[in-house]
Amino acid sequence: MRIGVFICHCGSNIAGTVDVRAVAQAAKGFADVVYASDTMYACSEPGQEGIIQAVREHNLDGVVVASCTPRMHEPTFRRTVERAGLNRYCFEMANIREHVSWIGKDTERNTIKATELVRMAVEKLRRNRPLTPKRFDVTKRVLVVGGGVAGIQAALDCAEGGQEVVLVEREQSIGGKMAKLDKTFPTIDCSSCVLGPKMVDVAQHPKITLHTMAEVESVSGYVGNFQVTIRKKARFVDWEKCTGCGLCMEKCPSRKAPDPFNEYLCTAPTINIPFPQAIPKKAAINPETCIMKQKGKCGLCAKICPVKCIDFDQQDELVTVDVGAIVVATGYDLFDWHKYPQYGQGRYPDVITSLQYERLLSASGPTGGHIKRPSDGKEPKTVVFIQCVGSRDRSVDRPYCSGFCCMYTAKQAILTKDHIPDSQSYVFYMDIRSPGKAYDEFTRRAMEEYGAQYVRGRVAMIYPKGDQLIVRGADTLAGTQVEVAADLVVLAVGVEAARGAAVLGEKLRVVPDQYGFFVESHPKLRPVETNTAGVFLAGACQGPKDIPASVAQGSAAAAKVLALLVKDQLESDPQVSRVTPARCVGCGKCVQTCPFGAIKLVEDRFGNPKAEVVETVCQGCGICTVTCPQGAIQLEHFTDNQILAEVQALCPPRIRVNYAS
Amino acid sequence: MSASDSRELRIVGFLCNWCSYGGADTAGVARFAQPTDLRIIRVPCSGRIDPLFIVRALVNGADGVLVSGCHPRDCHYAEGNFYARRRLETLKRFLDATGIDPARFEYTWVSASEGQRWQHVVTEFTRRIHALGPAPLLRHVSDGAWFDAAAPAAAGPACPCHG
Amino acid sequence: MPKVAYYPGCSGQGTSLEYERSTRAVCQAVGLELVDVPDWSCCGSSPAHMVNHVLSAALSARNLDLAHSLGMEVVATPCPSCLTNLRNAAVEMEDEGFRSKVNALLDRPYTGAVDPQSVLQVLVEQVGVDEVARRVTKPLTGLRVACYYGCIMNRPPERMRFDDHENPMAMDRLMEAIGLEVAPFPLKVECCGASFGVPRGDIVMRLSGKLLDAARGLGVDAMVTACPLCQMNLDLRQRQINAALHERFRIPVFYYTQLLGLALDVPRQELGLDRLCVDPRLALGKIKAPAPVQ
Amino acid sequence: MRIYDLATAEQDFIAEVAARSHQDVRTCYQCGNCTAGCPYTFVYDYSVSQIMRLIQLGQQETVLRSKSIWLCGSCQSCTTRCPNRIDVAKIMDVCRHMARERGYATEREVKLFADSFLRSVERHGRAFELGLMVDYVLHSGKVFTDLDLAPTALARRKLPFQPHPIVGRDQVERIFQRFRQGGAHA
Ligand SMILES: Cc1cc2nc3c(=O)[nH]c(=O)nc-3n(C[C@H](O)[C@H](O)[C@H](O)COP(=O)(O)OP(=O)(O)OC[C@H]3O[C@@H](n4cnc5c(N)ncnc54)[C@H](O)[C@@H]3O)c2cc1C
Ligand SMILES: Cc1cc2nc3c(=O)[nH]c(=O)nc-3n(C[C@H](O)[C@H](O)[C@H](O)COP(=O)(O)OP(=O)(O)OC[C@H]3O[C@@H](n4cnc5c(N)ncnc54)[C@H](O)[C@@H]3O)c2cc1C
Ligand code: SF4
Ligand code: SF4
Ligand code: SF4
Ligand code: SF4
Ligand code: SF4
Ligand code: SF4
Ligand code: SF4
Ligand code: SF4
Repeated sequence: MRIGVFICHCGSNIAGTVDVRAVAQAAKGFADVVYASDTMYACSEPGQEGIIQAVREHNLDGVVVASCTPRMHEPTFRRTVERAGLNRYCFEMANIREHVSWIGKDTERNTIKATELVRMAVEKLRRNRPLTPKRFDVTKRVLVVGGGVAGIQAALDCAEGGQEVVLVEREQSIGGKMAKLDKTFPTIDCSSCVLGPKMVDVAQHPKITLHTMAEVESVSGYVGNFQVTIRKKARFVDWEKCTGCGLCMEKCPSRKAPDPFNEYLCTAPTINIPFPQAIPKKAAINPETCIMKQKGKCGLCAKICPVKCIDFDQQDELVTVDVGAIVVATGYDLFDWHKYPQYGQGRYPDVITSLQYERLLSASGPTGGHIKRPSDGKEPKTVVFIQCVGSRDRSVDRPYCSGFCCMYTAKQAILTKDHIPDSQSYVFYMDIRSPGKAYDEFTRRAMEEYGAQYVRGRVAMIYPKGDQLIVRGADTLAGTQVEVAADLVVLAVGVEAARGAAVLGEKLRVVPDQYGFFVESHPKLRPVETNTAGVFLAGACQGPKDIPASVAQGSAAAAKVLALLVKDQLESDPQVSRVTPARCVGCGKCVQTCPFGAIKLVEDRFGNPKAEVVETVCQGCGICTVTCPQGAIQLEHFTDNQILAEVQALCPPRIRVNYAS
Repeated sequence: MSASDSRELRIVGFLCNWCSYGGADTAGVARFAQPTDLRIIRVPCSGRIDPLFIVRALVNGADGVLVSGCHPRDCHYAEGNFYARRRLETLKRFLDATGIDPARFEYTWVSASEGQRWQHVVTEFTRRIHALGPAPLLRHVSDGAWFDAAAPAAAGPACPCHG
Repeated sequence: MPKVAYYPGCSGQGTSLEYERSTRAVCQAVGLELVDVPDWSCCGSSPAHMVNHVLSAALSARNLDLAHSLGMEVVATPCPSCLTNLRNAAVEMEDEGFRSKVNALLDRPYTGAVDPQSVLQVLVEQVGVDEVARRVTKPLTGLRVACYYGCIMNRPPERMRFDDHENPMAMDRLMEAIGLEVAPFPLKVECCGASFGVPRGDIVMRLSGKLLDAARGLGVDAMVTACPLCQMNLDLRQRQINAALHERFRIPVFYYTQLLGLALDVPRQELGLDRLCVDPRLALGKIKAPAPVQ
Repeated sequence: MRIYDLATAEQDFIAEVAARSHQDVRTCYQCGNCTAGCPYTFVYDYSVSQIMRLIQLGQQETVLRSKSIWLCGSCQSCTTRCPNRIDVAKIMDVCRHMARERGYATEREVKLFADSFLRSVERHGRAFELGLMVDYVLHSGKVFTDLDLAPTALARRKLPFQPHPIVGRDQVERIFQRFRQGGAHA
């Protein structure tokens, strides 16, 4: 092989603590290396041109670039060598930035380390083979998981782009958190007025199939060819027939079913449509509280229903779909504030969450849009808002900022004044985070125009006195303690990963971060992609995001999906496992261990069983390679020989002793 | 005692591409300073790590070997790290028998977002290896067919780490 | 029969003699054996830890060592201030460096691992509320009380590891078990002014005054405490508080062991009800089957 | 108002507080939760979160001469509720130790009462309440301290006239002696 080695300065990022010239010099002495140089920015246009030139001039057939992590620029340089006329797999990288120059300051040690990493890459490259990708057909359909505003946006944009969409939502209606909100910042327009029409579009779009009360049961396959099984939960109403007339709800005698849509502020009839704008507008029975399901009698709903669609024997149903791409938009849930015992842990009914407050403000909520406090239904005159409850707090393992609670608290303070003009709001805050367009102006309005009293400090305790709550906090700007007697306390509870996100992530092979939010492929450059090809993220499932950002991400994910599904065929990564039939004894061990079912046993022409890898299905994990007792199945570019060569490059054998001695 | 004060030792890391290699990148991007002893070999999945690689590194004179993959349940390939865990557990027990101090080998889980955790893992492991000092020469093993590139096949069925 | 080492604390010899004696009597009545730490000395109380942590720990360690020599794993004390010192010493001496500094001050180094607990904790965890309830012969129905735990019995939670640190319930449950009506007292763990009574009485006036005010707001007949210092601030100083704040509080302040003793029908002279400064007779008179005083 | 030159931050002071309390004072982000819960704020000259801030700024004199560090009741509210899990009460304790070592006593009576208490313990092995009151009155010159309570306290036999001497009295005394001889550097 004729190998060329290029050592990148990355400006001073690498050259600052690695003697790149010395590394290049040393590389010249490595086996098969015929050319080595250093370059200012390998990935820049002149940098890439330099590589192409060198390939041509020195007749290279393999290239090593020592620069940043391959997770960043491997695809870039593969394209470069391809442009130079080489097979793009005749290329290796040595990571001398993230793993060397950025973590140590000792130039001498860094230079040695970088040299060894280059040697390792050269040794690996010497054993590379040119590879050619296979092509396979793409299923032109997308699955969107989660029907909040982000999922709705992604579904609509994909459908508008001409793709078939399957939207799966866990709750009875789509809409997510936004459907529960009264008004939205920074414009104070009505949430259901802006979201409602989009929800209707979802219901009516010919290209969208909607499954609510449904969850993803299992996923198999890979980009372009996923097979998804969806579990539709029994709702005990035939939704084909239900017209959403609501007669059953009026008649149902069991009216104490929990009402998650209203954040448990009130109860609901057992057969219920969660809210008037629900999509789909269909009734469902809660079997936990249904007298018929529990005691075997009642059936009033079945009697009253004009279209006779009640079906007490309905079972869960499994649906399978093939899709080419998946968008995850499962949103968030709220931090359980009961972890703060100093806020009463539920002992005081007039300490509520921000989302409960949205329901109290909403005209479709349990109080018809009149703010009444839970304990005695009185209109509160003094309302205290406490921010950062379950955010920016290491003691409850939530060190991050939830991003939008500053803004919605300002909104709620404004709305409080709107609803109750003679009320006074107090907002305890640590910092105000309002970086969006027209956001800071909005929080200023809450203070200046609506007279909300902002107090900088946390609240240490809340305790009852008479029918009020004493809120004791600090005003760190005044440098002292403050107290206020409140009629109602609203906790701006923080955001955490949606319940069940971890389980879903496992099915989709999307990794959650330490707080359960899904991890994007690159925080700046690939914000809606995941490390699993064909699976995209939108909205708050990736981290706290307000509505504008969630919608933008929904559209961004849709753009990625459309760019993928516009292709009829995709190329598979040829770095897959390959069987050497002469070695294979047909034991089938690899077949059993492959997590993707990519290996099958076939008979050779003598009738002997031999393993065979389906190239488009193999994901290149290499588990089979370790399993095979014969060394017969080898993962391309990560063969035993190659990894051992890398080991050898790092640890040259130092023992030369015989048993005899 | 900081590890970097003394002579560098030879530590080899096998890291899965999706989680731990990413975690090491994250640590680098965040400029989390680490001892320089470790050299990282990238593999697609911790399930790709043949115990033989580790044995080979140690026999060849590595003073420590660190394996790191995705957290259990987070594996990019669904279950690769379960296989890895099983094999590496076996290896730990096996090492003792060969006269290699099992403390020179460790495996751990670090995700791509856990730069800080990676820094901690590297620092702690390096400190441990420095406490153990340079690995003694292995006199009872010869450099025979053992180290052949075809070794996995040869070591194959008899090797307790396989399967 | 559960058995623990027992460290009474200095105030039990003076200002809170009635707490000390009723504690012993109640423990005997419920079958909890207290083995006195022989020749115990002062734990140093707050003054010691305000001066130096090693000194403070050494004063405690001498007593832990004596408890250790009894072969006991738990040492119980009625006083939260003693508890804090003993426990801080025990926990911090898990660190070898700290332990050796402490031992350097002692005649005999402390090598044990005795776990200091409050008598309340031992009663609730080793005897059990149900067991106490079972032994009640004179339930105290008709009386409404507020339980006040003081600031340090449960805080900080990582250190004290007993009950809820914002809303402790151990005493509430015991008091309910003997028939009392317990009002949800919101300031259960607010500080009463601690040991500032002497040097800065004004602090105690204000802080204890707040507690009495909150108790009055709940319409209780009495307050119940588990701390000699709290009891003294609320009871002995109630007159001073009234004078300072122009108030007219008249709230008797019991030790929980005194009320337990009444319900368990412990000999009256062991309970020292006559030593309370705010006359409890009116309150006790409300008990449905009146428990005669003296 | 006092103006601080940020460049004069006494790094040694910050380090000493951190080392003696085993707390990382840098993690305080001034949320004020400690102040919010501190029942003694009304007598403080600097609220407890301000003390934390002044420590971060290395303002040794202001901190060690403050009244607050003497008036803290060690009630643990701050420690219990700090979102950064800082043991604030311990830091207050440590500041008190340092102030004492430098001979400061901004709240003289508080210091004298503690002294009287410890003298009593040193002498008798246990605190002798009547004795320490007398000792305190003598040292502080506050003759009228709690005189109004005396009749009640005496009538209720709350203040015994005799100390309760213990056998190991001299062992306790030696603890104090060794401590004064510098047996404990902490
Ligand atoms: C009190 C409050 C007030 C707010 N006010 C405003 C405001 O005024 N302006 C603003 O911009 N933002 C506001 N927000 C933020 C807003 O709620 C979010 O930005 C937005 O809801 C994020 O949308 P999403 O689609 O990403 O997530 P979500 O709204 O959480 O939607 C996720 C959807 O996915 C579904 N789901 C979850 N898991 C699964 C699963 N495993 N399978 C199937 N479906 C699943 C959920 O049921 C849900 O329907 C407020 C938030 C709160 C708490
Ligand atoms: C000091 C500083 C530090 C920053 N650090 C960070 C950081 O660490 N991380 C981070 O995420 N963000 C950072 N940012 C923000 C970052 O710069 C922006 O987020 C980002 O550059 C926005 O990209 P853009 O493409 O929208 O706009 P721009 O980068 O402004 O690009 C707009 C382009 O359009 C061209 N253009 C303008 N008008 C016309 C016209 N009429 N016709 C043709 N071309 C036109 C301009 O010449 C320009 O090339 C930083 C910003 C500043 C000022
Ligand atoms: S190739 Fe990587 S290391 Fe080199 S200049 Fe580009 S980003 Fe920097
Ligand atoms: S189930 Fe029947 S009664 Fe109920 S909403 Fe549907 S159609 Fe109307
Ligand atoms: S059968 Fe169930 S859902 Fe129908 S009316 Fe009766 S209780 Fe309601
Ligand atoms: S957005 Fe505001 S309230 Fe919410 S966590 Fe961040 S700073 Fe706190
Ligand atoms: S590398 Fe092997 S185990 Fe992994 S997917 Fe491919 S065939 Fe299956
Ligand atoms: S494990 Fe190896 S030998 Fe067995 S079938 Fe697979 S490739 Fe063939
Ligand atoms: S509570 Fe903790 S973080 Fe907040 S100001 Fe006090 S010490 Fe600082
Ligand atoms: S321990 Fe001291 S500073 Fe902390 S809250 Fe109590 S009195 Fe205030």
